[in-house]
Amino acid sequence: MDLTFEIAEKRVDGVSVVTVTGEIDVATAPDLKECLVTQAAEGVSAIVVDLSGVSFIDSTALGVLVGAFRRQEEAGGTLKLVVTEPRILKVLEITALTSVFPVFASVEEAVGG
Amino acid sequence: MDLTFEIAEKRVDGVSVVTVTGEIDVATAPDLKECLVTQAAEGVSAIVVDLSGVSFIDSTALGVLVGAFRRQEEAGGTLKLVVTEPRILKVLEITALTSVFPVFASVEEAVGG
Amino acid sequence: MNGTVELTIPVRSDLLILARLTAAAMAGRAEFGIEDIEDLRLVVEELCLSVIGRNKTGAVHLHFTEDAGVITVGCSLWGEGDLDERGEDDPDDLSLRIIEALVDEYGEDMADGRRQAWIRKHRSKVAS
Amino acid sequence: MNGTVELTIPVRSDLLILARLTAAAMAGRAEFGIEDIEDLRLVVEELCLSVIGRNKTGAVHLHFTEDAGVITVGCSLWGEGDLDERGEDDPDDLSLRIIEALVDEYGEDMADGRRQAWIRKHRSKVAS
Ligand SMILES: Nc1ncnc2c1ncn2[C@@H]1O[C@H](COP(=O)(O)OP(=O)(O)O)[C@@H](O)[C@H]1O
Ligand SMILES: Nc1ncnc2c1ncn2[C@@H]1O[C@H](COP(=O)(O)OP(=O)(O)O)[C@@H](O)[C@H]1O
Repeated sequence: MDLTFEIAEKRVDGVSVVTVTGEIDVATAPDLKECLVTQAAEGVSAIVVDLSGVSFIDSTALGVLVGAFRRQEEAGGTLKLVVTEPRILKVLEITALTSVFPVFASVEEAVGG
Repeated sequence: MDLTFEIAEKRVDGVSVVTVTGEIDVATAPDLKECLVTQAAEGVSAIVVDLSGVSFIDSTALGVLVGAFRRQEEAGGTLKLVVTEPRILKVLEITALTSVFPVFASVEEAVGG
Repeated sequence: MNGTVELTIPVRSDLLILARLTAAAMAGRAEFGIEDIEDLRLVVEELCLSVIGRNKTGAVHLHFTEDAGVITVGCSLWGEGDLDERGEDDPDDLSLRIIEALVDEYGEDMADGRRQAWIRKHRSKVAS
Repeated sequence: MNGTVELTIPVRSDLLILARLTAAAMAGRAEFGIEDIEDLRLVVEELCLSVIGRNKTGAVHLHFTEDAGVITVGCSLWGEGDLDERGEDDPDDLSLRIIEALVDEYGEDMADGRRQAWIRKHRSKVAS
């Protein structure tokens, strides 16, 4: 049982990289949403959400990511995901969200790609 | 949540060292008991139970250790514990069992002492 | 009652983890593989979320049974629910897709006069 | 009901871990320190063991409440219990010593016509 959940933000080559660690569920998804809403409000155009350290993701969390993706699209910006855990990739696949989000295997590829 | 529980036996300088890993509770204590009863039946005179890798111990497990200690005493043998986790030491202290068991900080000390 | 675990948790987001933990512990004890356990953890979360919907009060009642490598989880809402004004980020459709993909059977029925949603998952042949 | 978690588990040793997990998760959410959480995990196990005694059938019913850094856990036995022939390794005395050492208050009362044992633990001032 790992109750640690963390969100860290940094800038890499002008791209905002949001690194999430732990379980994103109905209890922690609001924190992620707040972070992404703030970035949109600040006019950040390129966002990469790094889910490499995420061990669990539920529909609430996916909803937050889809919402942020749409806001970025409407504003002419981008939102990309970094996914390395097969488990998280599986959840994106069964929800057909791999065809919505650009998914990368590393932050370097996401920032460069 | 760690459901792994393991008991390993080895001989060190003629002493039987029983290494327990994981949580010893009402579900796993019977395995430890079986191991210790078998050793007593085989006439093993010196037993060291290494609890360094134990993260949880309940009264059922303590009862098994006390029972084995008494059997060893009656047979003229010994049973010593190796405890490194402060948490496990705390449980032995609040149950006054530190005055029953010889407790050592390492297998080397227990085998030599 | 024998063999059944029942869990009631208030409709308060930060305790749903208890439903996941219970599902994982039961599946672990029933020797489900890691992949199956992770599937079940997610499915139970989604089952709760779909039953809770926009309710912000009341309690979620779950019951878990395990029999010969088959785990069944039923979920219903207890108590009157005040509705939340959420609306945005409504992930019902996502919940359903996840449940459909990861369980062997799912459905709704009436139990003790209450609408209950349930899922059923078999242990995979080869523990993964 | 609101704010209370209820858990019913069959008197079958390998599921008591659910009671410990529930206690730990509630204490974690209530920002208890690690030492307090470990104390509570052990205490809840001992509470269940003392209520179960030598019963080998029936179910243990637990309810957990948390309020302002104080966790209360009540435990009672549901259903008729067939007695086990154990006798050896009877750790009742050890259970009591552990409970006494690690909780702030404990006792027994009647709840819903059933004898219930309960413990109460406050979050330590300094998270340890
Ligand atoms: N495959 C999908 N692609 C896009 N959106 C989806 C998909 N499946 C579900 N959705 C829904 O889209 C929602 C996100 O949109 P929302 O947060 O309402 O955006 P906004 O409020 O910015 O319009 C998610 O909660 C989700 O339920
Ligand atoms: N401080 C203590 N010292 C010794 N024994 C204790 C102590 N506290 C409790 N006991 C009891 O002693 C029991 C172990 O004895 P038991 O298993 O009956 O041995 P045997 O069956 O070999 O006589 C434990 O279950 C425990 O309840």
